Amino acid sequence: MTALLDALRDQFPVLDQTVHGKRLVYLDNAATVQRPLPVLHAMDTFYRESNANVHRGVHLLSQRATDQFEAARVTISRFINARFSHEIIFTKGCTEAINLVAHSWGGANLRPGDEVLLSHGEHHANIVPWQLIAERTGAVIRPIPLHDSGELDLEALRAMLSDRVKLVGVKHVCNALGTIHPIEEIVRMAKSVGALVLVDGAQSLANVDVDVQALGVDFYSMSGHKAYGPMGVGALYGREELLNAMPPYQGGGDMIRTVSFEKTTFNDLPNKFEPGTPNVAGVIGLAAALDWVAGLDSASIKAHKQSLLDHATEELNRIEGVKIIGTAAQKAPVVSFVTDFAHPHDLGTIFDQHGVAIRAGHHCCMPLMKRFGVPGTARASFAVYNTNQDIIVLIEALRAAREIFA
Amino acid sequence: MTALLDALRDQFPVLDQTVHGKRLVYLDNAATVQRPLPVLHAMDTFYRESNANVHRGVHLLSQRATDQFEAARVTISRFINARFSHEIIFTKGCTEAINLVAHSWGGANLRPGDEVLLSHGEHHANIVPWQLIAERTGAVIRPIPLHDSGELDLEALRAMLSDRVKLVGVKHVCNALGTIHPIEEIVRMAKSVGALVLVDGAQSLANVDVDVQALGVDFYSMSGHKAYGPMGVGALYGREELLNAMPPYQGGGDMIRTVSFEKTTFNDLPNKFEPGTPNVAGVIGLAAALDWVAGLDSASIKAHKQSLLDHATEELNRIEGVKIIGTAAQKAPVVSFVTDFAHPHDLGTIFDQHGVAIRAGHHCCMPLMKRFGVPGTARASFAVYNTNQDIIVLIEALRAAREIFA
Amino acid sequence: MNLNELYQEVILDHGRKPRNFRLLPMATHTAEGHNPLCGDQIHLMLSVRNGTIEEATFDGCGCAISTASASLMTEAIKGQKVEDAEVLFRQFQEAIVANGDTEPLGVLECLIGVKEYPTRVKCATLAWHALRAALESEEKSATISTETGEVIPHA
Amino acid sequence: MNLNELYQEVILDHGRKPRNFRLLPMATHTAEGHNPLCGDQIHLMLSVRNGTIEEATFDGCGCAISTASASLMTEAIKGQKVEDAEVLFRQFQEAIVANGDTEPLGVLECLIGVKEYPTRVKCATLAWHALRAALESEEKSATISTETGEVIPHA
Ligand SMILES: Cc1ncc(COP(=O)(O)O)c(C=O)c1O
Ligand SMILES: Cc1ncc(COP(=O)(O)O)c(C=O)c1O
Repeated sequence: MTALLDALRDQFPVLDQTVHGKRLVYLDNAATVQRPLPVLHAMDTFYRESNANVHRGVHLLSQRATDQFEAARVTISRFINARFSHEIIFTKGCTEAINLVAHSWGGANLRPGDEVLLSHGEHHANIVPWQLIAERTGAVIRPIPLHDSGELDLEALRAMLSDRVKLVGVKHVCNALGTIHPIEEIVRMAKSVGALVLVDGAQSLANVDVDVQALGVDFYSMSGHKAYGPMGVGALYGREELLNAMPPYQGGGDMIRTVSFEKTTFNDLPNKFEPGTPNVAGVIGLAAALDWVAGLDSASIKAHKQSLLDHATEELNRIEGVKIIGTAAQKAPVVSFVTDFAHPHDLGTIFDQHGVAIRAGHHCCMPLMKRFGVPGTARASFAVYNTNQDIIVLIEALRAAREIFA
Repeated sequence: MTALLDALRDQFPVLDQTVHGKRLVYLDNAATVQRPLPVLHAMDTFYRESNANVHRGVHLLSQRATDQFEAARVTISRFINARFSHEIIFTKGCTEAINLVAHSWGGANLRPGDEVLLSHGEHHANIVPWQLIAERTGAVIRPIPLHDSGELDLEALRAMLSDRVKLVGVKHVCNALGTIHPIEEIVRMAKSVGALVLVDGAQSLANVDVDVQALGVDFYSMSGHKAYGPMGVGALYGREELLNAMPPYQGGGDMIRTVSFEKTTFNDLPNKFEPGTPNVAGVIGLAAALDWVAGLDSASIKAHKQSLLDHATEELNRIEGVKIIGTAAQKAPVVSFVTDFAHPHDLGTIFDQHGVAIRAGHHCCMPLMKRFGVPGTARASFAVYNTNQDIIVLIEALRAAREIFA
Repeated sequence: MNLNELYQEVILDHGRKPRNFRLLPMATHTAEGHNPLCGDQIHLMLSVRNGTIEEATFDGCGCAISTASASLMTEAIKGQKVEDAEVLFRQFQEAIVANGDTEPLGVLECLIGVKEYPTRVKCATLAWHALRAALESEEKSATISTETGEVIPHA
Repeated sequence: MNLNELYQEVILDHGRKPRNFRLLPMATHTAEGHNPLCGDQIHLMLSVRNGTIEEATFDGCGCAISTASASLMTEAIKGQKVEDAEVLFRQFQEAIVANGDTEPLGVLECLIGVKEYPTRVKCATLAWHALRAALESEEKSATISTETGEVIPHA
């Protein structure tokens, strides 16, 4: 494992630096993960060799760009086992993907009194778009309670289901606590009342296997930069029939069939939802990232991440005054904690001086923080390139903070 | 000039290649312009040294990323002389910037019977979003006629103005014909009836000086990849008072002040309109591109581009059966033409075999094509790195096409 | 392959002077074909009786390749049984995407050279997709797009 | 600068046991301060009479820096004239962004070390922005945000 890990870390030049005179220990992977060299190369090569606008050109560069762009769509559709590549809509990120669904599907289908159920732990990206559309349509948003472990209260969900419920939204992997939610079961329950299921998969591609057909989800939103890919690119998976029936979201070039001031007709999938010049380099970078992930030995990577999580959990539990928030049985390698001696923000500053990059705050999950009665947490989140040594430094930094405050 | 040009071309590795065994002559700059090395380096360096999510981190990388991101906002606001940097909203492109205005401003302000006037020559990106919002609000969209030269019929515009008109939308530089529209005059006329003016500046940053305060525009949309910057990033300029009064567009992280299932409050500018993880590397690349443009000797670059336009116009006018569409007095370096011997699409293929990349088709301006009674045009568009030799090859290719067809 | 092989005399001829380029008021089946990326459009009209395509005409506007393709196609299918036209559609479709050799297609063979020009394959197949749309559609008219080849029956 | 200089004893003390940390039912001016990026919130309450700040209290939740800053600030302004508090606001604000030396600020000086920690400056200034908002607002209450420092009077 060590040799493998060393080779892996070599792919991430950003890790090879010191901050405040200390070795960088990057544990902010749930905010954004670093990109390996093949991703940087793929984008750079595109700009140096094939850069052109897609879809509309008869010249070679444009054809090359279009071919690479559409090949990336196929890569992503295979990675999550979508039925058709045109079920993948490229967006600028996970947030936009959810806004697309809320606006287009929600705007066309929600009626006054209809209900959208969202887990109490959702990221603001899967709450606010629904609040905006609820205001317009008169639909009602209801939070699905969580257990103290951070797991979804499935009994409560069952009790909330009725034929007023039109959509259930839940994240696959919780960015704040790490909880992996039982999507298949949630889908089964939602289907029993005919509700659609949108899964916020922002944290998924780097952490769990995703098979949208096996999961049975209707919509699945993704983020490139959380999956070893570049910033500024994400994707929405939607079932073909649903996407076909939905009105366009944004208007512009490429998403139309014909435009006139009298009447405009729209293009087919996926173009209908992709107006304007897409982030071609970004999409190519994302495909390179997924190819890179697919090339790793998935079993040993999983074991490695689990051992990091176990190690960190154990060490944190040892320190007096530290409380881990989120103790689900199924977790991604994320530990969120509070202490009785320091505010998470102060911990963040002290850790930073030790070279340790963590996140402190509400992690864009204010309702979740409120649910656990904390203003925020300190969160360490791990990626393939993290090591046990990283955890040792984290714990040292935490002990140093305790020295200062306690 | 030649030495200057050679040095300039060295900054664009993509130009140094052959296609179909011929030197690449890239004349598809209005679709997307190539990126100089400093832009590629800026993005690559970000990913290798500072990559982190912005705004929410207490650690050094996040602070560095945030500083660079906000510095880029200042660069862009200075480039177009905005009053405040928070009047710049980053988007994924020009198309999204216009959608933001149509949806947020239009959705909140347009009433049944209100009018939005758009030039007959607008890009689909500045037509379709308005059609979508018109359908929802009952507003009416009316095309402003064009003269045969491609210039806006200002008399006709004057006659159309009334207090029903709430917004006038026009592009600064026409991507299809090259026409530079007299924005100051249009703004004066629109203001006389209290209408706002949205200028589609997709083609501007690379081609004309932009001073949003001097122009007096209310909204100005921009595209990174048409200004020597990367794909997947663009910006909207909006006057502070207007942006402050507008409701949010997309919902998500960073655009909120507080979120709860009962009530969500929104953040201040610019964050209110920037939910989710932005394209940090892209924004940094765009700033690098504008710095690069600002570092060029603008007078000699202007003269060079004008001479390319004059040269191409003259040569094309010499060939029998060729007709240039778009003969405005003020033009960016774009020539659009049709022939009586070959369809634009066929010209595109033949040119490509000569190494010449042009665009053939409707250029996302179907109503404009219809106005000129053509199904599409062949369009050659020039950037700083093009040369007279490029035009000679273009003309040779056109003569070859004539051989085949005539 | 050089340009002369793409723009063979027969293509140039049909591009310049398309056959069956007229309206067919008595059409029993029609379809619109659009290439949204370049704006090419063709309107295909068929008169089918007792399983035979008695007349096939088109109008619209497009490049030399799409015009020649529509012109040659209408010539080829006129007088044919619907099933035979469907077979021809499939053969043509296969030939234009295949790497190796396929069934010989007679005069239509000249269109197959376009496969060396990936950006132009859609021009050559536009009329053919319209043919399939017109024949398959339950309705009297249909619209197809080169982007998916999917049939959208008119409301 | 090392961490001990940031987390001086006086900051730790005021962070742990904030002074004037209570509701002020008789408040004449109040303001909410939010740091939307980390979720820190303080609620500042003033009782102003005849141009003098007779009482200043706060509640809410935040880190050691923002809590200590609010605690120290309320101590510093209690009993001061409104104009003097405004001068203090400006001096503090200048000191915390300045590169060189500025006016000595007495006990408040301990907060100025935070300028070496750019991500934390907003924590130290949150209470102060709330002070300005409370004093400037025509209304009885206002909300400010660290992102722009702009005052949003309540509807
Ligand atoms: C005039 C004009 N407006 C809008 C756009 C759309 O810009 P983008 O595709 O970068 O969103 C373009 C580019 O295609 C354009 O030329
Ligand atoms: C669970 C979850 N959902 C949504 C998002 C938003 O993703 P993005 O910022 O890439 O749009 C994030 C990332 O912050 C996340 O962790």
